Amino acid sequence: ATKSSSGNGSSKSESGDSIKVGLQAPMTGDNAQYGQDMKNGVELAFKKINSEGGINGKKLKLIVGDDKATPTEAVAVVNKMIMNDGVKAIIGGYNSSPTLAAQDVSGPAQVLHLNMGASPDLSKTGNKYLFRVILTGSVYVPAVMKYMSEEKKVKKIAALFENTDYGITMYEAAKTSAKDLGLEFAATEKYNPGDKNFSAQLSKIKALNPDAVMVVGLYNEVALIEQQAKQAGLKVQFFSPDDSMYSKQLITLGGEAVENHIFASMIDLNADTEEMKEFKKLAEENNIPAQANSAIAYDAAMALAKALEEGKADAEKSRDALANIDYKGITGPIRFDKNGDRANTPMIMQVQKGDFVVIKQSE
Amino acid sequence: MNSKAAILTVDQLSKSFGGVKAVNNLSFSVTQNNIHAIIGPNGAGKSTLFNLITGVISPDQGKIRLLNNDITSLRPDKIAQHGVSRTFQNIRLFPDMTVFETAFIGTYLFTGGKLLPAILRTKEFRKKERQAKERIEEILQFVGLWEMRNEYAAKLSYGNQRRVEIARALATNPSLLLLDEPTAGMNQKETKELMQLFTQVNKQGITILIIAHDMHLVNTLSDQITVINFGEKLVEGPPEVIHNHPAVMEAYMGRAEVNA
Amino acid sequence: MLNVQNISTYYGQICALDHVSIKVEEREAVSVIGANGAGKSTLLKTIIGELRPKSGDIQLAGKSIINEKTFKLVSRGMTLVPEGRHVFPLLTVWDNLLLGGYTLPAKERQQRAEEVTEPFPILRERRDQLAGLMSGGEQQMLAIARAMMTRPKLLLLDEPSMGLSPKLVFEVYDKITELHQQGTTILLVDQNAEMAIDFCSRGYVLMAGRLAGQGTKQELKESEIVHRSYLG
Amino acid sequence: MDLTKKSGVRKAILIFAGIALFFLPLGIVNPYFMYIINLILIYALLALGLDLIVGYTGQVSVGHGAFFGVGAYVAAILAKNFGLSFWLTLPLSIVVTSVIGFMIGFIGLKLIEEYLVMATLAFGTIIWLVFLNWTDLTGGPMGIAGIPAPPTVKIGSVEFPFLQYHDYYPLLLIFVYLGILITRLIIKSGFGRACTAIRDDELAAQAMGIPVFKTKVTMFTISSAFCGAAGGLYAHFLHVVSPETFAFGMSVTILTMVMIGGQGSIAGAVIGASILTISSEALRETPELRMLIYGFMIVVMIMFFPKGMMGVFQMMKKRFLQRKEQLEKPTVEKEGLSYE
Amino acid sequence: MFVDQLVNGIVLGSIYALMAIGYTMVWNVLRFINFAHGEVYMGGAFVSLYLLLLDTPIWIAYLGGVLAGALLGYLMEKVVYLRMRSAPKLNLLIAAIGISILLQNLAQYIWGATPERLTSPFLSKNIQVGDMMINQHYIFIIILTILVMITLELFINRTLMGKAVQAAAQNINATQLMGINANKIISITFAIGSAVGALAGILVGPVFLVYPTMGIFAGLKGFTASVMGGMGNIPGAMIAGLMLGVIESFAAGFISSGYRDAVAMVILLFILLVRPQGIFGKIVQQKV
Ligand SMILES: Nc1ncnc2c1ncn2[C@@H]1O[C@H](COP(=O)(O)OP(=O)(O)OP(=O)(O)O)[C@@H](O)[C@H]1O
Ligand SMILES: Nc1ncnc2c1ncn2[C@@H]1O[C@H](COP(=O)(O)OP(=O)(O)OP(=O)(O)O)[C@@H](O)[C@H]1O
Ligand SMILES: CC(C)C[C@H](N)C(=O)O
Ligand SMILES: [Mg+2]
Ligand SMILES: [Mg+2]
Repeated sequence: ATKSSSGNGSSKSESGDSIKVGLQAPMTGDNAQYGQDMKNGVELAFKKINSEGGINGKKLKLIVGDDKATPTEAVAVVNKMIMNDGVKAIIGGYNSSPTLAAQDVSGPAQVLHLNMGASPDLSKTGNKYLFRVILTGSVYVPAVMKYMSEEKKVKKIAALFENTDYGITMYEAAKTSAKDLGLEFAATEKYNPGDKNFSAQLSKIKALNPDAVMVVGLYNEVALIEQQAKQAGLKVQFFSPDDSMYSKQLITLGGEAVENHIFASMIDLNADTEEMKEFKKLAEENNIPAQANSAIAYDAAMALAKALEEGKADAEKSRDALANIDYKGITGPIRFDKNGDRANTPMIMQVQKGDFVVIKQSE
Repeated sequence: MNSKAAILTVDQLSKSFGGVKAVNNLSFSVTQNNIHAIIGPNGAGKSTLFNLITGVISPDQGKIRLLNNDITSLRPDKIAQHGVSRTFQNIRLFPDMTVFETAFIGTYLFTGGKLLPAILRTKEFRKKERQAKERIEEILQFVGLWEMRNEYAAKLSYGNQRRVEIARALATNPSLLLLDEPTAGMNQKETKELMQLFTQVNKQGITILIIAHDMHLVNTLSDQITVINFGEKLVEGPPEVIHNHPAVMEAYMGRAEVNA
Repeated sequence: MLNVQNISTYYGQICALDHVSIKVEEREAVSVIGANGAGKSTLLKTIIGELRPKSGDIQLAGKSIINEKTFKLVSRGMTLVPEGRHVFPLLTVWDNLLLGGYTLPAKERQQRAEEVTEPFPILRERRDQLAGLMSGGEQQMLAIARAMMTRPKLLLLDEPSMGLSPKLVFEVYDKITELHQQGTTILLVDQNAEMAIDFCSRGYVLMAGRLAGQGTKQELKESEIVHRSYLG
Repeated sequence: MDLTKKSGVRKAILIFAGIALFFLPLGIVNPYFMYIINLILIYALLALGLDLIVGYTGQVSVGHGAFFGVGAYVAAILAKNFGLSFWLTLPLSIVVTSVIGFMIGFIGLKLIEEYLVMATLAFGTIIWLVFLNWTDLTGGPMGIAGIPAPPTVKIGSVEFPFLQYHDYYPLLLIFVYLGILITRLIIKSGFGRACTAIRDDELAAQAMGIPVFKTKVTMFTISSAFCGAAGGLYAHFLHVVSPETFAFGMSVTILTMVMIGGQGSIAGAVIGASILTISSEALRETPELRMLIYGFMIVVMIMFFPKGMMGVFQMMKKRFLQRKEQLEKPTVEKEGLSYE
Repeated sequence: MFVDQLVNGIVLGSIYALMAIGYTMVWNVLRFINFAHGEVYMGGAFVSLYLLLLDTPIWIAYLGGVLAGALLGYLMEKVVYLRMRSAPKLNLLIAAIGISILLQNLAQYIWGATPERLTSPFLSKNIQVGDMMINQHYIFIIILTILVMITLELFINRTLMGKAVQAAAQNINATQLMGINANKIISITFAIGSAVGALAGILVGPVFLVYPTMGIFAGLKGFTASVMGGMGNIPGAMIAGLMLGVIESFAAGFISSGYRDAVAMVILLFILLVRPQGIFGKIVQQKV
């Protein structure tokens, strides 16, 4: 729709002494907590950059847009950020479906889009302005599946996933990987975003008696699922593919029920690196919780700033700069392949005694 | 009493609600072009009878015929199509409509509810709309509401609201008009005016079946009176017969005879 | 007892009462007559506090009640039998009556309900029928009986005989006569003008929202305007 | 006499303004504004449609968001999977939505009040769940993206390709005009009056010979057809459809537009759509407070303007006329007939 | 499986029942669907949660939440609905939706979007029935629901004040003419209904978490159940709530979890086809 409309709107941002960057993330609704974490991370990064003089003398200005975790709202808000505010780049979204829809708008408008969706489909868009700052599901999933098979010796797996791009594609990836590993998928149950009652699905899973259950969804929901599983007497190993689990909140909500939960992650908040220490210090100074998602968003913002600096905020040049970036972030080295994906490998984490512990380092 | 043919025939009609026999084996007929009054004590079943005739409720037993058509248990709109129109004892106006608009609804059967002509605004459609408006003007002048045509009907005083109901009923161009206590809440002068109105309506060839508690009205206006009590027919006859009938006195008039 | 001074009541922009003053003495029975739309119901609604006059004052036993809420006035002994009955259609006949006695002590209610239904045996027979399913006249009886539950000191009646059979009209008038004799003050609006004038000792004539005249029973009966505009 | 003259002048002004509106894009540079205006037009069509059944017929529906969705999905699926052009998908959207609307109306309109609200909610939910769960056809929660633009329109030698938001505007405007025209023709007819009578008192309407159920179902079907058209336009305009757009919240939004604008009024529907769309977009500046203010605004508007914006205008007009009357000395005839 | 789903359904259903009772109670007095009822439910849960964080004893925290819910409902009525007495019901419905949006987002603004878990003294205890384990908290919910249902049913239908509530809904002017302070009665009933809503939220808190948008789900289910049972009918609301829970549970277990709500809606529509006034609703005849 916006093929030729981008030229008009972005003229606004050329003038002035700031560069506008959009955050497309869920700020209200069930997913709002993720958006909040991301906003915290980006703001932290921008604060740091701006206090150090900005980018080529220009300050970074954040425009927050609430995508409500839905595709159409994402399109609406990205439209607005690009055409009205003239943002140079967009960080977000968090959820795969809205990101997939929104990049259809940002791509033709030549706006950098650094997202945090996990769906492997995000690698297939052909949009060269789209980059992903977490790992793709097709990396996370095999990693955790391999661990479950090799270390935990599970044979029969049940899956319970949210009925979204994210859930479905992660499940598809798990199926492929199960075939490779010679595992059996016993049951596949879905739920719709927002569901709070999983007893029916859990009863069904229980009846099939699997060795482990893979859950794909929000940590709130995973906490509930494991609570309810416990109440239903379903006592098996739970795991999930990626670090969207990585939040104190999982433990606060799930309590004992989430103990031993396993997932693949690209970040370890307890890591003993310079970058992590600095991030935590910054977070503390600014009185925000040091959450995994904030750290990832922080990294995204720092990488983006670097690219904008190198590209002098020119759309094409900045894109090339980002594509070739080599930046040492909290989440490890940031480098993108031709699909805009990161090449890092995840580690495996587990909830132990109310904390997140690395049980297998990344290879 | 020009013609002897019955326009409406009610045959052994019964309706009970729980234990209450509101209408009980009632038979009577209304002669074409007559003004026929139904009287009876409160709760005798008069309004129930009207509701049965107009299809608002269905009888348990019995038949209702209009000319040669069996209209028993038809839907109210079907019965209206047969040329029966009514007013309600508890006034039922359209709260958001002006007097004119309210009466205009009565022309539905004339203008029709077809969509296609409306959207194409055919010649026929426009002609009918125009005629309908002219007719409403006539009727409103006739019932004395023309001056108030742009007022909201529901905001008029009680008596004038009754006139609106009558105008609306007339607009359907009925052959049989059912009036349920049309003069309730009106003073003698207004009642008199309405009585003249009814006579004129009747002269236009419309048969009137009227429920009223006003004996003066009933006696002056009606050609025939049916008295019902406990849902059954007590007596029937022209006013002279009913006037001094002891059973009617007893059940209905009480001491009113002194005044009459 | 009741002193209405120069009130004007409006419905939005429309003036329904224009500087109307009336007075009702203790134990008096006073009627208000007037054509359709003259403002009779508006007057009663204004007195009972359902409508607020734009100007003027209303005093009950010497105190202004212009800012009193309806329910307060009722608990102070004033009651209105509204035009058009207004029974609670989805409650039973008996519940309607008991609600009429809401301000009475609980013990008295049942007995009082029996008392007020004495002239209307049908209400006793149908005590468990939903009020909305009663016939028009039966509902009118219920509305009258319900208003009597509290033994009001000042009874406002808006067309109490509407929809009643001739026989019952007499019974209702008998009943209010009896109440009047027992000391109830009555302000009556009735289209049955002859009866209303006969019943009351004094009366007011309303025309198009203005007071067009007043007088004793005799004066009204002989009055030219009453005959011309009212009795026809 | 005077009357016809006056309405003639009025008509001329309206027609002129209507044509002038086509040139609006010339004055608007920011494509985002154009985007919002286009959205308003789509919502206006929805509000007009819902107003037919809610405002004019008095039957509350909280399922119209789903009809919008049916229109959008039909267009999306036909365009994506079968490669049909916009000029085919749109009529088919309308037809399919009408058929579904008819069926739902036929079952639901036997009910009244809360029960009708519930039934429309139930149907809406079912349809929405089909969008959400029939992944093979509808793409499930991801929806359908990449819906093509309408093909280029050629008038003589001039070409109108659908590239920018500016290009969609005339198309959408034509549909809104069409919607307004049809609404007007319907409500100013025996059928339309019958609907209003049903809204005000079903039994009295029936006693006038109006077949209540049939009339309601017919109006419900027309109403859903409007939403179907809006859906088809939306799909081709936004190029993406996804289920949550058409959930309960959308039904409520359309209903709120109708109420805020003033039900039973054409201008009201358009005004309501404009107010809610603009304020919702304007509030994006403050994402954290956005919905909070939005909710507050709705409460305040509905509390203080119970008849919506149209009610406010009418009151102002009345005041104005009264004042004028006082100045000019009242004439005998105040206003003409309400049905011209 | 079957018994599992049945128990799941009953537990879920008793929460729906409690919501439905609150709805119906409010409907009884104002004859409209208070779509903001779900936000009372949320508000009550949040207040309890924060009282607990202040180390308030659990029963006091629960009670505090219930009272807060009552107060919230009371305020809603006083500030908004009272001023809309003469407005059509549809206006009230829209106002309620506005309030609902407002409160949801206000809650998020104050408390953040992150879900929290309320504690329950019973949640960690299970009761063994045959080879089934039933959580004590669920039994607590069911018992409370039944108690609330009986109390309110007695109040509405057996006391004169309950009759006055119904009267106020039918004709508010005539109610005043009986010497009844109708506005006060409405306020009280509204507060009671809201307290029930808050109670539901508090009881759900330990099971389904507490978060700003929790009321949406509750609102829709409660509304559905109250319609299914017949608006205004308190035992009907309870039974329909239980039915709805069981239907959903079976639908999710044996048909499809994605279509769980759709199955429930289809059954609801069937019920309405046969009984347009809900299962226990009376056909309100109107006499003309
Ligand atoms: N739907 C109903 N359910 C129960 N009883 C009813 C119903 N309709 C009427 N009745 C009863 O049937 C009897 C006859 O009522 P109807 O309204 O026909 O009386 P009526 O002759 O019109 O009296 P009135 O002169 O007072 O209007 C009354 O006792 C009334 O209570
Ligand atoms: N709610 C209202 N809104 C606007 N105008 C009203 C309203 N109620 C009454 N009126 C107007 O106020 C005037 C007085 O009405 P009111 O009902 O007091 O008359 P009334 O003397 O009781 O007549 P009736 O004998 O017909 O009952 C009438 O002109 C009427 O149109
Ligand atoms: C955990 C989910 C809410 C979001 C996930 N990151 C996605 O790709 O959609
Ligand atoms: Mg009757
Ligand atoms: Mg009056």
